[in-house]
Amino acid sequence: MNRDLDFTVKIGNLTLKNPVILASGTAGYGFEISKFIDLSEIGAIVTKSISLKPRKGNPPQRIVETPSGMLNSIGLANIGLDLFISEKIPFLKSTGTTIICNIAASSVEEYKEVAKELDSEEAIAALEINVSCPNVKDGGLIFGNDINLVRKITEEVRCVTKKTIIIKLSPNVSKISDFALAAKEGGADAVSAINTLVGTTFDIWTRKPKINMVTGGLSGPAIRPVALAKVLEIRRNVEIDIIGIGGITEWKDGIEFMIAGANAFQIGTINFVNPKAAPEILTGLSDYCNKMKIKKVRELTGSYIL
Amino acid sequence: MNRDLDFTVKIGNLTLKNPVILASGTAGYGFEISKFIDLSEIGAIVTKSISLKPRKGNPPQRIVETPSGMLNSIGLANIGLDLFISEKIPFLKSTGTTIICNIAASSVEEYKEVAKELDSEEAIAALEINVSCPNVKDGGLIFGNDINLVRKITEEVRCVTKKTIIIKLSPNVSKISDFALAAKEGGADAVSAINTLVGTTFDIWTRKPKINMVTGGLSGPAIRPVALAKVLEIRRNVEIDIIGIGGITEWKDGIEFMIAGANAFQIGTINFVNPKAAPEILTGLSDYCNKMKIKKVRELTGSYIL
Amino acid sequence: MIVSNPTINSLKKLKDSIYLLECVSPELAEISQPGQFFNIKINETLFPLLRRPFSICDIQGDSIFFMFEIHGEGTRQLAAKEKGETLDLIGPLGNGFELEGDYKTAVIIAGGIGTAPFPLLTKRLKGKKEILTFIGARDGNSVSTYGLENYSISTDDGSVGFHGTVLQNFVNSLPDIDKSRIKVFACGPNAMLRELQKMVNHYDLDCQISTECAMACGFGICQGCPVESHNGDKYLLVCSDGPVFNAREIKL
Amino acid sequence: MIVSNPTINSLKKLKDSIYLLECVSPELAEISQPGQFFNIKINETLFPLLRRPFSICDIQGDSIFFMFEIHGEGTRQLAAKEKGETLDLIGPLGNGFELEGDYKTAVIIAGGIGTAPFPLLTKRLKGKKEILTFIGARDGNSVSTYGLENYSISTDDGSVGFHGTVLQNFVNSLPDIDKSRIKVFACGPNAMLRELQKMVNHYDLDCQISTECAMACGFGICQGCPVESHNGDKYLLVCSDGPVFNAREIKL
Ligand SMILES: Cc1cc2nc3c(=O)[nH]c(=O)nc-3n(C[C@H](O)[C@H](O)[C@H](O)COP(=O)(O)OP(=O)(O)OC[C@H]3O[C@@H](n4cnc5c(N)ncnc54)[C@H](O)[C@@H]3O)c2cc1C
Ligand SMILES: Cc1cc2nc3c(=O)[nH]c(=O)nc-3n(C[C@H](O)[C@H](O)[C@H](O)COP(=O)(O)OP(=O)(O)OC[C@H]3O[C@@H](n4cnc5c(N)ncnc54)[C@H](O)[C@@H]3O)c2cc1C
Ligand SMILES: Cc1cc2nc3c(=O)[nH]c(=O)nc-3n(C[C@H](O)[C@H](O)[C@H](O)COP(=O)(O)O)c2cc1C
Ligand SMILES: Cc1cc2nc3c(=O)[nH]c(=O)nc-3n(C[C@H](O)[C@H](O)[C@H](O)COP(=O)(O)O)c2cc1C
Ligand code: FES
Ligand code: FES
Repeated sequence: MNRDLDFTVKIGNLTLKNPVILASGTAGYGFEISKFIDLSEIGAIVTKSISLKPRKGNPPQRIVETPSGMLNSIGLANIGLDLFISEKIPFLKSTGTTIICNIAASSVEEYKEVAKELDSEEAIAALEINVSCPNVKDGGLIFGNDINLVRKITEEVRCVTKKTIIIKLSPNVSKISDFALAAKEGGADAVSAINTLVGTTFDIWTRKPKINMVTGGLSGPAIRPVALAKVLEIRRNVEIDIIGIGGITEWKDGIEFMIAGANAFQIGTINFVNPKAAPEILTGLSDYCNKMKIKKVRELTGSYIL
Repeated sequence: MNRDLDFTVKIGNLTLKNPVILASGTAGYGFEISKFIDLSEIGAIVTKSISLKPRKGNPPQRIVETPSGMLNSIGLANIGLDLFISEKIPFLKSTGTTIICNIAASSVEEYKEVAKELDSEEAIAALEINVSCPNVKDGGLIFGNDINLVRKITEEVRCVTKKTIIIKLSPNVSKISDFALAAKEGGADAVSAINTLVGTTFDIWTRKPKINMVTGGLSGPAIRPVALAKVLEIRRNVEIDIIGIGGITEWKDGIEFMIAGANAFQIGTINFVNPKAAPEILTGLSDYCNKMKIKKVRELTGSYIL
Repeated sequence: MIVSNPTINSLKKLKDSIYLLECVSPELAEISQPGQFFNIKINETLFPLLRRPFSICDIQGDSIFFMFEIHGEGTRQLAAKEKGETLDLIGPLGNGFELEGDYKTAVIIAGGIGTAPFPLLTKRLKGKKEILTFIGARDGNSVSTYGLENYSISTDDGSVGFHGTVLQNFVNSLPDIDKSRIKVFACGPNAMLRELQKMVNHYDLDCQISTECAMACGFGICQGCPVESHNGDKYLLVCSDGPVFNAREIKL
Repeated sequence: MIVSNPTINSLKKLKDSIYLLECVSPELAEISQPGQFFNIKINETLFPLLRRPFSICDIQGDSIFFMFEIHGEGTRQLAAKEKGETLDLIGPLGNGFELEGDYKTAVIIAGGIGTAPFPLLTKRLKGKKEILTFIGARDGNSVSTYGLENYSISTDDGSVGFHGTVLQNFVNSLPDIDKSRIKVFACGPNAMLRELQKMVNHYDLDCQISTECAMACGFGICQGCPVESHNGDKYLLVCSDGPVFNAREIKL
């Protein structure tokens, strides 16, 4: 690793050690993946979505592989706010990593309540508001596809916290930059793009969907070109910090997102396949910057030449 | 092949020999691919999009491979209506296949004019109206993302032709079934879903997009789960015939689309890789129906069990 | 639970589409327990994308063995590996079989490729407990007896052994067995395990089952592998709470 | 233009990352012309999805040869093939070099892996025309002289032969050549061909160039491989109008 290289990036007022972040729902609450990597070395970890009350999640089958991707319908299974605070934060804190807490909710009120509660948790550096989960009946996509609700949720959350607010956007819309703008107007510091695409697949012998909930969220390399186009669209239309997500598997992909406009990026599905992906990406990023004589990683953001 | 099996399917009033159709832009005007397969044996061929005047298309680079997919930005390069009629229809007719002519245009007027002209071409069985091409500056996505325009275009085309009208929908919208409904209200017999997803990719060494026009359309197996979810959404919300498209590579995939709600399906990208895919899919479909004791292929349509 | 890249030492075809893969890793051979599994990356490319879970089948000296049946693309590619290539493994993962207990006879019930975890189990119990094994398969070509002892075979088509399911074969033998002195270890398709759960209640048996389900990570971060707890109040994870459960613990 | 599945007979490493692949097909050997190409499906899976185009390099009896350089995933996998495996080919595709003409000396200019089509060209011209070959490469490790004759080598780093580009080497030799009695055949990176086009105009040369560009189908149905016509009024297709063009015909 290149010691002279300035790896830091900024999301709103929050400075991250480097741009490599573990995506929500793909690193649990940090414990299991910490057996593979040193969490203090990466930019941040985003927790599995937390809701006010515990959620059992959807019945199996929850996941299925697709060409260069996977569908999931976990259904925001999580232990709920109280247990998260009492049981999970202490461990996360002990790792010395930057903690971003992802919040999911079924109502504007719930978003607000969870955010308010977390505001007093010093260990948490930022809130990522998931308005875009395709895998729950209440909330989720309904919020993510309604521009006024996205603005409203952001405003309400803004009222109760001074922490950095990141709105995680749905790609299942015609014009994602309009939603980024709504988030900005609502007071968000950044948006993260993208959450999963709605998809399905059927077993032709039983004629049943392979995912119990019929549709699931598509992630993985298959969606990378779509995610990159969404990041680029936001960058070209709205002045807001962007965290790029979608199908990153190696350092080259992360750099591509930064060039397309991302200030930082999250890695999701690849954690399941290669739990050491994050540090490997960091090394690759460092080598690339060396080769390209880049002194500050953040110079890459939006450095595309069209 | 099973001779007792009834392969026919209906799209509006049009009866197709079988549900396997070559997708627009992936089989040219039939000539080159006819060296590999007997066009009279497949359900239909959809021509490359035809516009009133010839279009030169976009500058290179027009295509790039992505994980389990490809981006293209051909830009509707085509020989224009007049040459199509004088030079291409005669050959297509001679093959004995069912011809569906795909129309692209930059204005409602142009759609109408081309449709009117083609109405008198007996050899053409149906018109597929491309309101969803992501690769041109004028028209294309702008139409495909505006529900009122989709309805309007359908109405105008309906006025000038009695032929079967198929509206080819964009997947780059929040709720594709609303667009299918607009097409139906406008007088369409069917919709085809989906056209390509907007995507991009950058060269990290030059920081330039790999596609000259910056973004392109994502096709291939990568998008199949998304396409299936769109077909299912339309089937569950609108009573209209559906042609499923997106990432079909083998017989199983085609059947999956029919189970999800498609009356027929188109194969695109796979023609580039395996130009014999269409007849191979037919054989697989026949074997499957035998095994499952299905007497009529069209029974598969929407036969999902949720 | 580590990532390791042991070298393949042999790959044998045992039956029609059943293979035995040997790779060398003193560390893994040292720590792996019967019923645990490894999540294997089939190749270095993105296709297939996800790892594939396989039970630890056997250990001999420094070698660990996997037994697998060709199912789809992943197992097809695995069967084409060659000696000298390396494997990409995460594991050992999950909780294996609980071997301790006050029982005299270990009754092994294996349906189909469900035989995979039992060679190592047999090895570990040998000399300590009596072993009685029931192997069930579609037909004679799918019966693998590798590493098993004192077995009774059944096939669906009757081509070899008892004509019927492995559970019918087991139930037929029950009168000759002292039910209070046995512990059942079972692995096979979920349909079979569900049937077995009923018998466990009916005959009041002590029984451990190794379950199967689609997995992404294999180590507890994706929540992709839920199985309902017995009373339905929560989901357990097959990869980290299992894959071996007490038969009464879960609702399949 | 057919789909065929010839068997691989040999695969040799010629240089650092340059390979020569031989497969057996009497039919293809019979009909393939220098400058034409085949579109190769690397394996049966969806990864990589698209075929990869490779020039026909040589023909010996019933065997046809491809010469390729490792570039990305596709060529990496191709280099791992083994004797006895089959290839999945579409071709021969495109228009090859026009060998006829009133010239005395064929001047071959090959940059990098651009040497690939010239062994067969050399074979076909041998005895009929004089041959003068210019080979350019990054360094000595990337110089392939397979199947070439009467050549002069240049390298960018000067490690072998002339220190400079293949075009500089060619221009330096021009005074010794009767420009009116030569025909130039060139293949290499587009940047090199663009340079060469300028020389063609400047020295008024008869020149054919084999061009490269991303392709999907390779046989004219995807329109993915355009190259602008000289006056810019339309696009030609590299796969079916080319890949060999008269140097004056196109704008690179
Ligand atoms: C804990 C555990 C231990 C296992 N041990 C063995 C073993 O020792 N020997 C053996 O032959 N098989 C074993 N299996 C099943 C094995 O993982 C699947 O057969 C294999 O993943 C199929 O992959 P494929 O690419 O060949 O098939 P595909 O059908 O192409 O796989 C597609 C997807 O479905 C999943 N999948 C398919 N079948 C199964 C299945 N039966 N169970 C779970 N996921 C499945 C795959 O992992 C993959 O994600 C085990 C499964 C689990 C969960
Ligand atoms: C008509 C023609 C003839 C060719 N003949 C030869 C030959 O004889 N020997 C040889 O070594 N190479 C030849 N090439 C280039 C060869 O096709 C590429 O090197 C190869 O496709 C790279 O594939 P990859 O998977 O290894 O690389 P990747 O970079 O992983 O490929 C990704 C994509 O880019 C395309 N691509 C990458 N590089 C090129 C390139 N230089 N030209 C065109 N497409 C590219 C690939 O086809 C693929 O779609 C030829 C190209 C063309 C168009
Ligand atoms: C199994 C799984 C669970 C996920 N759970 C959540 C979640 O709880 N909250 C959330 O905001 N995103 C969730 N995501 C979405 C990811 O954070 C990410 O946006 C998406 O997977 C795209 O990135 P990738 O292609 O790198 O996986 C989940 C994704 C997967 C695959
Ligand atoms: C190279 C290429 C060119 C295309 N051109 C057209 C076109 O002219 N008109 C159109 O309606 N769709 C066009 N399409 C979209 C396809 O018809 C199809 O909707 C899409 O590729 C998804 O199917 P697939 O995944 O099977 O390729 C094109 C697709 C490709 C890959
Ligand atoms: S497989 Fe990921 S949690 Fe079990
Ligand atoms: S590569 Fe498809 S038209 Fe040339």
